[in-house]
Amino acid sequence: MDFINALINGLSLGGTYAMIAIGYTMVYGIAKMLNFAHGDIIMVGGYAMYVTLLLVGQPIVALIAAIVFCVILGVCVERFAYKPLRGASPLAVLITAIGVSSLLQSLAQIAFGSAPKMLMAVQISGTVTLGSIHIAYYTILTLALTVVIMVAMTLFVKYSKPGRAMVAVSEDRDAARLMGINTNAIIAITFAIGSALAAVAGYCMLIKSPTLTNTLGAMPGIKAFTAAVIGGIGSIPGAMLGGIVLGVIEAISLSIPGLAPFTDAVEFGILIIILLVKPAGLLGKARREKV
Amino acid sequence: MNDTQFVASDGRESVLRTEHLRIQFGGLRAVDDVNLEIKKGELYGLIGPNGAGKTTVFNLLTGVYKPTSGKIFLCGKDITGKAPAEINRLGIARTFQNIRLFNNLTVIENVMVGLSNSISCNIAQSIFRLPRHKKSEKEFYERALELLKVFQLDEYKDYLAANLPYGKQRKLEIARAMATNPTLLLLDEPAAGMNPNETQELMDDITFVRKNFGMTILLIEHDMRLVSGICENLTVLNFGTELAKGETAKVLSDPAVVKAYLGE
Amino acid sequence: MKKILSLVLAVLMIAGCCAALSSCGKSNTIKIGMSGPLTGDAAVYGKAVQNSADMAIKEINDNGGLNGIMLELLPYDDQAKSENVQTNYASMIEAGVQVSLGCVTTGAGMEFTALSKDDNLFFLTPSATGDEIPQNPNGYQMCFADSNQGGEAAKYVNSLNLSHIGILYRSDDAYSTGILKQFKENLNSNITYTEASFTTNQPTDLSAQIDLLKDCTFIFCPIYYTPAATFMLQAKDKIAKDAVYYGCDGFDGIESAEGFDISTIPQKISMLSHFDSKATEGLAGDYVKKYTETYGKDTLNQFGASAYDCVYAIFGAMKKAVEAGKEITAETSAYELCEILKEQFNGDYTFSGVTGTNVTWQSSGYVTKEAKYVVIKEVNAN
Amino acid sequence: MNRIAAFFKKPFIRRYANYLVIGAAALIFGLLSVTGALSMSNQFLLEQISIAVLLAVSLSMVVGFLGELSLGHAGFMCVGAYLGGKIASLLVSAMGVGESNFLVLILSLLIGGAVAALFGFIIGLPALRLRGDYLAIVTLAFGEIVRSVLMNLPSELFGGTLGLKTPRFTRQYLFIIALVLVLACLAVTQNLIRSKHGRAIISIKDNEIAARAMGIDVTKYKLFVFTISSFFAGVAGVLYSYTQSTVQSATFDYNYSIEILVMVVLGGMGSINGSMIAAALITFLNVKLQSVLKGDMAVLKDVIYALILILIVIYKNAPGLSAFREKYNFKTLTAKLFKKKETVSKNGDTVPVVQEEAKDE
Repeated sequence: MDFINALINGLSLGGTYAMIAIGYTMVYGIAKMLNFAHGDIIMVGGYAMYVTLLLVGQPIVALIAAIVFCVILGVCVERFAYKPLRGASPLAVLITAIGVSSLLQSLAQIAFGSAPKMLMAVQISGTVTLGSIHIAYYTILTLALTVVIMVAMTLFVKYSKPGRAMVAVSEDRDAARLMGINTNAIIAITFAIGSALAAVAGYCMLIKSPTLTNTLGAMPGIKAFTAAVIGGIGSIPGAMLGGIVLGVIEAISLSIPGLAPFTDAVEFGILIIILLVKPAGLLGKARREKV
Repeated sequence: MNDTQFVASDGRESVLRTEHLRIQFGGLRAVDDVNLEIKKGELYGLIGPNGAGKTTVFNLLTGVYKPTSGKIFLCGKDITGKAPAEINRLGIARTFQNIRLFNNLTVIENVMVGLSNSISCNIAQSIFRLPRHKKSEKEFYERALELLKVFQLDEYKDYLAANLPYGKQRKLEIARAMATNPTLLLLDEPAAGMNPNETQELMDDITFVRKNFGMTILLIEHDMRLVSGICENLTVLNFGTELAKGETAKVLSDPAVVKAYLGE
Repeated sequence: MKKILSLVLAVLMIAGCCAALSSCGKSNTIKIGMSGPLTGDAAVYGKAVQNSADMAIKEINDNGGLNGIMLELLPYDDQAKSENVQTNYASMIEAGVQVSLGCVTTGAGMEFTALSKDDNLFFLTPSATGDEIPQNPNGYQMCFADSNQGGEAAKYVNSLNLSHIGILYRSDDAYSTGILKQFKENLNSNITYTEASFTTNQPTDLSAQIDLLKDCTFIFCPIYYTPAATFMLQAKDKIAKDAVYYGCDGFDGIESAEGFDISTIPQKISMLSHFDSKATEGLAGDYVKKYTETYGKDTLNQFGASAYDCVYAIFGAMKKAVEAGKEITAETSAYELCEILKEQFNGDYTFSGVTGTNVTWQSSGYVTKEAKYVVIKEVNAN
Repeated sequence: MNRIAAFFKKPFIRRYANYLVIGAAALIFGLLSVTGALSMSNQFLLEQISIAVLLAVSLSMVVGFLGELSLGHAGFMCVGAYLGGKIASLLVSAMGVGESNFLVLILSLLIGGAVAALFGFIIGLPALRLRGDYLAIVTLAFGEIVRSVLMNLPSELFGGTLGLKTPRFTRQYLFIIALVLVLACLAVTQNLIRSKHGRAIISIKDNEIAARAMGIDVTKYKLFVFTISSFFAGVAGVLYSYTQSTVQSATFDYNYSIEILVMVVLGGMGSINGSMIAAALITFLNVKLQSVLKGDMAVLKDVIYALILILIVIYKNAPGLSAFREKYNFKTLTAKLFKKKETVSKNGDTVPVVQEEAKDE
């Protein structure tokens, strides 16, 4: 019966990875850049929640404050660190993102100190037991949020004006500009949505285990990047699928004592196998270069 | 190199022959039942409206695409399904519809890349600067310069390829293709975007190459003046199938061809 | 050429300003070096050591230092990574450090042990528990070594005649795997165990580990208190209400994490340690009160307490040597000072401080002090 | 001033300038070190700089010349450090020689490098099918797998979490050997690039389809570049193991690979000299900041490093700043500084003497 529990853990973990991965893949699709600082937006959202909890104490208010703060931060980072490099080589933008990531982490340590903060007020405990299966309330909430986000994103991309504009920009930015789409605004909206999702992902991580440090977002960021690539970088449904797949692999691997220390190797090993079988990721479309 | 000597109908040796060449992308038959026959030293034209499948034929001949069915023979040797690099070594060189030069290399270096397989110098000889390396580099330089002179590009030899004007980039692409010492040269709309005197200069280069190198050339072109001027025979493609084939003047006056080209 | 010339200029500019900053001349103090994680994941432990050492030195200097000679702390950041220790060690030697607290973590400590051997730079490490840390004559530990901490913990668990226990450990950390190895060697063979492990890459989501350990009533956790607090918070309604968490010295300070209300954890939390951050009387009580006033509660833990004792132990040994006629000044070389201190530490020098009373050291560098079984919190009544 | 400028412009000097600079560094610092005049911190600094330069040059083969993004370079270094370090410690104990035995060093360098090269070949295989970010994540994955496996193998093999004990070469000489290896790597890289094979590799980066059409064996060259690049990364790893008493896998995480990538990108893609200078300067900056910023100021190190990184990248690469860059770049500054005497060229307009910098191979 452990397998079922591991699966459920995997889904909730996968849900958080999916939310972060959607942010990664959207930014990649639109601005053709790997925003390595995306993981740290989660950490900043966490500290925004911490500050709001000190002032107000209501978890829901804290979440909203975190989303607003992250959106502002995401847009500012894009405006001041990435926009000047529009048109420069993607590697240059990658290095800037790495700089922003380490800047956010060190500023957080200066502002909030190196000791971890425990956001007890945000934590949701209690489980539902069906027979021998335990499902924690936070898992239910995380999965609910994941589904809501997936549906919202799919609808947004298909039916809303900015959503379709986003797809157009990701297909061909210059052509989209010719069609009168303000690409800078679209890129800003993409970063805004990505950062909002990062804040929600941070919330989902903290309701499960409320430990907050300035390196909270580092490894989840890399895992989400891996998930986005597994799913096919640039495709939103791909990011969702990649996130869930990665979360389940990690949870199952951790549930086997002998295998647990090798979990990283297992995850990245399966990633390589997937990419060898499907070079453009699970849902990515292989772009055939026109000769 | 050619194991069986294919003798074409009028006695001259056949350089390229395709039998029922076809390629299908999903349901669409981009190229269907194409049977080319190009003899040694001939300048053969391949014309047709946009989207007729001309470049697709080129991609089939050079191994970029694998044909769904049909055979390709180069000097009698079956080269169907071989990889592009191998086909080039066997003797087919090409230029591209949209220019694909090596922009981070200079003009002369671009041509040297073409010469890579004709002058031997293995990696160890290069790394340890053994005598073979110096000798080969000199030979690379001389032969590349010689080719550049043929195409009047020698004065630009140290320019970065990307900095050349459009017309000259086209000619560099041909020079680079010639550098691979091909038996058959495929030219994909070399005159596209050229002004009249550039086109004339190109025609002189092509005829010079045919005479001095005895080169067999398959030419895709829209410019009727260029095609009728230098091609002896040609094939007209329409929607991937052969509409007409044969001697240039006769084919161009064929009503079906005129209709396909000019419409009603 | 443009690139080379322009950047050589930049090199000179940087070298100039850095050189000026670091060589602040030979001030007449006894310099105590320290290398620890002041940034990065383990920063909270490094900061505790730095703050406590500073506090102890201020107290000593306030009442006269060593016969008028002031002490000075030079704390360098190694992010708990062994590759950074080399740079810090060279900086210490060139800044004229005469005695040191070594490294805060075992991983980095191994490097410091090797580097300090030839210079015979004395070090008394507050928290690098690896068995091989004090292998050279100039190395001493204020903390329990893995072997005796693991052994003590196993002895205690054997005494509880349990049939099955759970183990939660960090598979990529020298401290955690070091203690666990010794623990398993000394555990009675009839006690079976379920192991759950995590790494730095999965510090926050421990649900898989909870599922593995949810039926255990006794869980041995040789881990630091941040991941321990995370596990307890996440597992509080999944693990038996009357289960017992049993940790080692790394557990101490669990209550200091800001916002962590330990009463919400139903299970009992206890540890084998040489310090209890809830102490209210005696030396430990004074330290807790003073530290919390000066630096706040969130970096109060046994790493700091042990560092505080290290400074006082070194100071005590130096005072005793001076009383016995040895001459110690700001110019005494690290080599000489080490010989003097070795004589004291290998001799009958006993030290009483925050983390232990009548503490003595063997020439092997291991400490002998009484390990306390500290109960941080009993099982919740309801 | 002009005589010096003229000296630097002679073709022979310009062509081998970088060899001369490194050779001179090895000679001067070597003499200082042998005579004991070189402080310990400078010896360590020189070791770190030469290892960083070796890593930057070897990575610039893959990223700069082949144009493939590799985020797993530290993984190859990890293989070299562990395998080379293990061989070295076995040989030292088996042969009963000192830790600074030259023969043991050479053997472990070769073996460590060879095993890393083997992994480079293995990682080269997916590179044949994957491009861009998909390949980047595979190389990152490789680095993390190597690290996770080596750390969790039984401790008798590679020391487990406590790390592998490796011999420590004497501080006086190791950086000299390291600089010699940098020269070797530089020679191999530059000789390779300035040859038909180099042209083939660059042609693959510029336009793989055209390269194939010109008969270039893309598979052979991709595999070769990955293999030779990871060989030198492995050699750098063995050198690193000789600078430490224990090698720990936590050192070689993806952040290390990214730091090497930063050196190559800041140095200017495809410019070996640029990568070397950037590697030396970044290492120098990091070490100096670490030793100067003590105690509570330690956290400023990352802030300063991050800000410098962001500002340099934006200054060097932002298209918008190109006008700004033209006005205030080094050439115009030195022109004003040294009050260059203008010579009137034949067609009448004044031509500053400082010549346009030759294309940096």
